[in-house]
Amino acid sequence: MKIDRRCFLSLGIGATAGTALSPLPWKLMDDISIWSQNWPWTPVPPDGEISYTDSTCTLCPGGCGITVRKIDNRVVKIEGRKNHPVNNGGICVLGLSGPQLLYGPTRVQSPMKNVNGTFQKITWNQALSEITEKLLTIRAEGRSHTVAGIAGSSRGTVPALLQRFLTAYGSPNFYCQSSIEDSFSLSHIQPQNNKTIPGFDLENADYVLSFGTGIMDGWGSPLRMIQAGNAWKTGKTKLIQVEPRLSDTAAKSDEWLPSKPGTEAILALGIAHVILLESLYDQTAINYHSEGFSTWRTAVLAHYHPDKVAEITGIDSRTIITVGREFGHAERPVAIFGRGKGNTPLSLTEMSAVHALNVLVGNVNKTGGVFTLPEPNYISWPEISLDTKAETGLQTKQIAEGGLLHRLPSAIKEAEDSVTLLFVADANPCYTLTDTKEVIRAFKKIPFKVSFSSYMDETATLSDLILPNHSYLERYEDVPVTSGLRNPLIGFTKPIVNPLFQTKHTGDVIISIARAMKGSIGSSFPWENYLQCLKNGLGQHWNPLINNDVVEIKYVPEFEDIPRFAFQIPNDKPQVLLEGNENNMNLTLIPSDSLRLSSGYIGAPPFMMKTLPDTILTDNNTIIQIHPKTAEKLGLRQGCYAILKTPKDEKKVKIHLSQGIGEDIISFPRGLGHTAYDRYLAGKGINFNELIGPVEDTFSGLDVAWGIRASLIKA
Amino acid sequence: MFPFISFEWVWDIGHIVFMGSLWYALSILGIGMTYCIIKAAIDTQKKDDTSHHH
Amino acid sequence: MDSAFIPEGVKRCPFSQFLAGLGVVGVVLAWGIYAMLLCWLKGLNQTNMNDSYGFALWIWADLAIIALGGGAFFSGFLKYIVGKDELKNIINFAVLIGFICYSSALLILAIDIGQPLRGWFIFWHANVHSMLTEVAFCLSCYFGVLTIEYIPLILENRKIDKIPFFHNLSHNMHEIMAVFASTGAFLSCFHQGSLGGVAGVLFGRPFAYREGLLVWPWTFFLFTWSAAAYGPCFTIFLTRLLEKITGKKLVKDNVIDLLAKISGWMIFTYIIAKIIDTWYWAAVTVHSKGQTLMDFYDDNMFYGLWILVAEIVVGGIFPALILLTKKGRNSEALLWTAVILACLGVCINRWVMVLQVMAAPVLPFEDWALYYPSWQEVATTILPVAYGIILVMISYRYLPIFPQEKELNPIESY
Amino acid sequence: MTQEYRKEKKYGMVIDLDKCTGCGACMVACMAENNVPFRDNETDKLKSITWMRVYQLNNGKSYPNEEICYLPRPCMHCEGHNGHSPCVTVCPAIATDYDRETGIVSQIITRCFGCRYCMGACPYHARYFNWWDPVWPDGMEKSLSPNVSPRMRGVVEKCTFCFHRYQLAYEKAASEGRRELRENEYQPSCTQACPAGAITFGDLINKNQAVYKMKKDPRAFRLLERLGTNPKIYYLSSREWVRRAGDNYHPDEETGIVKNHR
Repeated sequence: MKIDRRCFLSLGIGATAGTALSPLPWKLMDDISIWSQNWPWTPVPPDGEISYTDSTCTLCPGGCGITVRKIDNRVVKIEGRKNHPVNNGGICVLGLSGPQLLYGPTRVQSPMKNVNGTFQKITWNQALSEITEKLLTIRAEGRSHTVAGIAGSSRGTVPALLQRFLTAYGSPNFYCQSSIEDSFSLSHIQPQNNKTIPGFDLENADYVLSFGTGIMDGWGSPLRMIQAGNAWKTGKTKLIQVEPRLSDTAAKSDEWLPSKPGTEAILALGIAHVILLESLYDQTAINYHSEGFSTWRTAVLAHYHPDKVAEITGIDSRTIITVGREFGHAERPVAIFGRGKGNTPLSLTEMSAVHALNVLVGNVNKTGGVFTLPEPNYISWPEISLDTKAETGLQTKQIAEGGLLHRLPSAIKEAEDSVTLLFVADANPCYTLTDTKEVIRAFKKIPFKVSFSSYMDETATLSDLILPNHSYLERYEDVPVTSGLRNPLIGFTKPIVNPLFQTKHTGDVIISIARAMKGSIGSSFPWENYLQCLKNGLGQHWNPLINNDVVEIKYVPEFEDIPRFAFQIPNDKPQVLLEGNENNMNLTLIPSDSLRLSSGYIGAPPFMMKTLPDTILTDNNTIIQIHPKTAEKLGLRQGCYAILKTPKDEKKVKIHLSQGIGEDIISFPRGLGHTAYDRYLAGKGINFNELIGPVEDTFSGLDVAWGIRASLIKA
Repeated sequence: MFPFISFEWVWDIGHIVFMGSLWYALSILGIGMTYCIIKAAIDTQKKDDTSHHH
Repeated sequence: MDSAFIPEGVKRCPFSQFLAGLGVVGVVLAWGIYAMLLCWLKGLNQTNMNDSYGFALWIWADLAIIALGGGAFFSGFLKYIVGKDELKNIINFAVLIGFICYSSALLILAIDIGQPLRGWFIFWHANVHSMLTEVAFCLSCYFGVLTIEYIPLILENRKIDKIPFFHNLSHNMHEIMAVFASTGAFLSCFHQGSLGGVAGVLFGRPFAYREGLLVWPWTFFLFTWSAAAYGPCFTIFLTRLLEKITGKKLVKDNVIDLLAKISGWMIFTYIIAKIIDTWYWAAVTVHSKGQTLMDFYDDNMFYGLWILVAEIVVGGIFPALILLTKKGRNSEALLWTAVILACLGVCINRWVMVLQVMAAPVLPFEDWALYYPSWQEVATTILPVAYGIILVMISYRYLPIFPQEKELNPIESY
Repeated sequence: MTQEYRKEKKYGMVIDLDKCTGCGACMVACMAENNVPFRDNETDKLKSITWMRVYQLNNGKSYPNEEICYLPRPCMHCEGHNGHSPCVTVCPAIATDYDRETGIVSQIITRCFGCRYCMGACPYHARYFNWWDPVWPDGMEKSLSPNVSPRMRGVVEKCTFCFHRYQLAYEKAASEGRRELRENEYQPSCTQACPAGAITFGDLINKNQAVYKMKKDPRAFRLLERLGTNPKIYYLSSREWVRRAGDNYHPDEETGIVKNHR
C-alpha cells in the first residue's frame, strides 16, 4: 500500500517534470497563440491584384466622381476621384459606405414576387411575362391611363425610358418628387416652355447670404458645397446663415442669424427694404432680368421696415440693416435658398423674396452669382410612335393634379381604382413622402406595384413584384447632375464588378417589356438593349463619357433665352402657415439634416450609422433637441422621454437640451425610422416624414411643408 | 523573458535588473524546494534503513 | 466519518453539518463559475466595462484582495526577519489567507484579460518597463512562495504526516522557511509596490499620476506600506470572525494585541504619508497640469470629497488611533470597529486608484464616465470569496492552522 | 543598436478646425480602409470602435451665442519624452511600440492579450477594445481589404496612421530605387477623404513638407500638452475658446502657455 502510493506519487511527479521539460508544453502554447489569432470565424480577406477604376456615385443627387479600389474582383474601398469637377478627391460618408450597399444584406438578389405577404424568388422570364401580360390586359380594357410610374428624378435615361414607356403605352401618369428647382423655375417667366434651373457660382461669390441652406449639411452637391465653403474661409468671403438652429452650416458661418422658423421670407424682404431704401440696387440689371419691380418696391417699402421685420423674425433691426448694407455693397453677393439638404420645394413667396435679393443687386448670370440655366436636355432619341389607344390614354387628366407626386396618395384614396399598376424606379416614396402613413395606406390600395429597387427598401417591401436593378457599381448609366452647380454635368457609371446577383438593368427591363408588347410600343423602343439605347441617347457625349466618366455642359447665357424673374407682391403675411392648432400645439417642429444621415431613397449603411453621435440616436430612440427653457416649461430633463405629438402622429422621443436652438422649437433628425433595409438601420428612430403632412403652396401647389406644430408631454 | 533565445531581450540596465531579480528569486525558490525534497527523500531512506537494521 | 483526518485534540462539527455548509457555499461558487465560463466563452462583452473603463471592478477586487492579503507577507516579515516569535501562532492563518487572496487574484486576472489563452505573453514577451509586467512576475512568484508556505501545513494533516517522506519534507521546509519567507517578503514588496505603480505611472491621467523616486512613483511605496499596514487588520478581522463562527478562542490575546499594535503604527505612519502625498499631488502635480483638486471631486453623480474623507479619516485616522491605544485594542467593540474601518479604508483607496482614475475626464470637453458592474462581474468577484470560505473550512477542519487552539479549548471527555 | 536606420521621420498631422465641417468622412474612410467592424447598435459610444472620432465641442455659452466646433481625434502617436508614449511604456507584452523610424505608435494585435492597461493610460481615448467578435453579414466580408487583418475579440486596436500605406508606398519607392518617400506618396485614408481638405499629413521634422510650416502657425495647438504626452497631431483654430479647450487651464493662465517638446 505504502509502496504503491509512493510509486504512484513518484510516477506523477516524474511525469509532470518530464512533460515540463519536453517540448510538448511549449508546442501547445505556441499552437494556442496561433489558434487564438486565427479563429475560423474571423475572416481573412484574400489578397490579390489591386486595381482602381473611376466611376460616378449615384447615392445622392450630388454626382461625385469616385475611384473604386478593387482586389481582384472585389470592391474593397471607394475613394473620391481626384480632379473631378464636383468633388476633387473629397468623399462623403455615404459614398464611402458604397461597398456595404453592394455586398450588404439589403440587396434584392433576384426577381421577387409577393405571395400573401412573403416574397418568393421567381425567374426573370416569369417576372417579365407576368408584368407584360398584366400591362396588355389593362391596355386592352382601355385603362392604360391607370398605369403610373414614379422615378427618383426627372432626368437621365432611365427615368426617361420609364416616361417614354408610359407615354407609348398611353398614360400621362409619370411622377417624380418635386424640388426647389421647381420652385425656382415657377418664379420665372419662361421664354419657351422650358424649366429654369438655378446654378450658383458660389466659388466666386464674396458674400453669401444663406436662408437655411445646409451648405455644410448636404445641400445640392454636398462635397462641392463644403469645398466652396472652405474657399470662402481662405478668400475672406463672408457667410451669413439664417436658420432657427445651430446647424453645422450655422456653426461654420461668420454670422448666425437665428430667425424664428418660417420667417425667412420676411427677413429677406426686410433686407430688401434696406437695399431699396438706401438705393443699393442695380436698376439696369433689374430691368433686364425681371418684371413687376416698381409695384413690388412700393409694397416692400411700405410693409417691411426693419423694425417690424425684427419683431416678426427675432433678428434685431440693426443686424438686418447691417446685413442689407453689406449685401448691397458687396461686389459679388449671392442669396442662396432651400432649407437643409434642399430636398423640399419652397413656397413661391419665400423663393421670390430670397431670389429678389439676387435680382436687386444684379448678380443674375454674373460671376459669383446665380445662373438661370436651361434644363440639360441631352438625350436624343427618335420620336415616340403613338397608336390610338396611347393617344386616348394620354388625353386623360393626370391622376395627381398638376403632376404633383404628393397629391397621388389622396387621389388614390378618393378613387380607389385610379391606379391599377405602379412602377417605382430609384425612389422610395413609402419612406420619403410626407404623411408617410397615408402614403403607405394609399400605396397598399394599388392592386399591382412593381419596384425596380436594388435594395429591400420600404417601397420594395410593400410591392407585389420586385425587378431588382443592378447596383450602381454593376451598371452603365448616365448620371445627370444639376444640384446648384454653375454648370450641369453628365456623370457616368460603369460596371466595376460583374453583377453579383440575378439582377437586371432597369433600362433593359423596360426595353424588353416594351418590345414584348410589340406594336407602336415596341417600335418606340428600337434598341436591342439598354447599352445601345444609352449610346444612342447620349450621342456626342458618349465618347467623352466612356473615356472620362464626366462631361460638363457649359452654359453661356444669351439674351433671348434668359427667363425673366417675376417679382411677387408680398401679401401681409407671407409666412408659410403651419399645420396644427396653435392653442394646443404651441411648439414648432423642424427637421435637422446632417451629412451623417441619409434622408433620401438610399438608407444609411452600417458605417454611416456608426458615425451618428449619441445626441441623435441612442439604442432605438430618436433624440430631439430643445432649449433648456422649453424643457423647464414642460417639466422635461436632459435624457428623459417625452411624447411628441403633431397633427399627423405621436411618437416617443428622448430629450436633449441644447443651446443651439431657440425656445419653443424642436429640432428632429431626418433620415431615421426606416422599417425596411437591414438590422443595422431598420427600427432605429423615427421617420420625420411621418410627423408632418403635405402643405400646399397656394401659388404653385407644391408640397412646401418644412415643419409642423407640435406638443411635448413628459412620458 | 530569456536572454539569448528571445528576440525582445536587450542588454540594458532595465532588463538586467528586472530579470536578474526575477531569476534570482526563482533560483532561491527552486534550489530551496529541490533541497527540501532531496533531503526528505534521503532522510526517509535513512530511517527505512535504520528500521531494517533493528 | 472523517475523524481520522481531523487534527488531534480539537473538536470539529459533525461531518454532515460540514458537508451542508460546503453545499451552501458551493452554490455561490457554482454561480461564480458559471459567470466565469460566460466571460471566457462569450468574451468580455458580458461585463459592463467599456472603452472608458478598461479597468473596473475586477482590477479593484484584485488590488483590494492583494492589499488585504498583505497580512501574510508582513507577518512573515515580522516573524522571520524581525523576529517577533509570538506571531507563529497566527502566521499559518495569515499564510492561508494570503494563499486564498493571491490565487483569487490570479484567477480574476485570467478572467479579466481579453485573450486568456495568450495570457502567458506577459511573461514571454515581457516589457520590463511596464508596471503590469512587474506585477505579473512578482505576483506569480509570490504565489509560489505562498504555496511553499502552505504545503507544510497540508503535510501536517494527521494522516499525511504519518507518511515519513511527507513528514520529513514538512520538517525540512520548516527548517528553511525563513529563506522562503524573506524571498516572499522581497517579492511581495515589489508587487504590492508595482500594483501602486500601475496607477502612479499614468502620466496621461493626472488623477493617478504621481512623481516619485527613480522609476517608482510615490504610489509604489504607498501601496506597499498600506498593504503592510492594513493586511494584518484583515488577518485579525478574519481570525475574530472565525472565532465567532466556531465559538472558540483560537489565538491568544497577546498575539492579536501585538499584531494590532504594529498595524496601528503602520496605518498611522502610512496615513501621514498619504496625507502629504495627497496634498503634494493636489498643490503641485495637479496644479502643474492646469487642474485643481476639486476637478476630481466635483460635477459628477458619485465621486465627491466624501470619498477622500472616507478613505483618509474614517478608514485611516480612526482605525489608527483606536489601534494605537491599549484601551482601543483591549475593547472588543473598538477592535472590531478598527479592523473593519481599516479594511474598508484600504478597499476605498484601491477603488479610487482604479475606478476614479477611469471616471475622471482628462480632455476638457469630455464628461465623467460612470459605471456599474454587470452581474457577471459581481458573480466572478464573489467567486473567490466562496472559494476562500471553502478553503478555510477545509483547512480549519483538517489542518492544524491554529497552534494554540488545543491549549485554549481543552476537550474534557476525550 | 547596430541596425541602420533610414532618415528619421516624425509623421504627424495638422488638422485645421476652421475648415472641418464635422461631416464624418474621415471616420468612415478610416473604417473602410482598416476593416473596422460594426454592430447592430453602435449608439453606445463607449463600446463603438472609431479609430478616428469626431468630437463636437461647444463654447458653453447660451443661445444664441453658442458656437460649436468639430474636432477629429485620431491616435495622437505621442512621442512623450524620448519615445515614452503613455501607452507604449505600460504595455506588459510589447504589443504596442513607438517606431523611432517613423514616429508611429504601432499596435500588434496578434501580440495583444487584452489587458487594456494602454486604454487606461491614454488620455485621448484613442484606443478601442474588441468587446465582441467581429461579424460581417453574409457576403459583406467581400468588402474587406487584405492590407489590414480583421481583429479578433479581446484585443485592443487603434489608429496606425494607415501604416500599411506607408509600407506599400515604401515598397514602391524601393522598387524605383528611392530610399525616401515623397510627401504625397504616403497619406492616410482620412487625410485623403476629407472633402474640406482640413487634414494635412506629413513629416513634422522635414522642413520641405507642409506640416512643418503649419505646425508653427500661431493658431496651432495640441491636445493636453501639459501632460507631456508630446502628441503628433496639431490642430489649428482661429478661435481662442477652441484652443483653450485643448488643454486644462487655471483661470489666470493664458491659453497656450505650455508648449512642451516642440
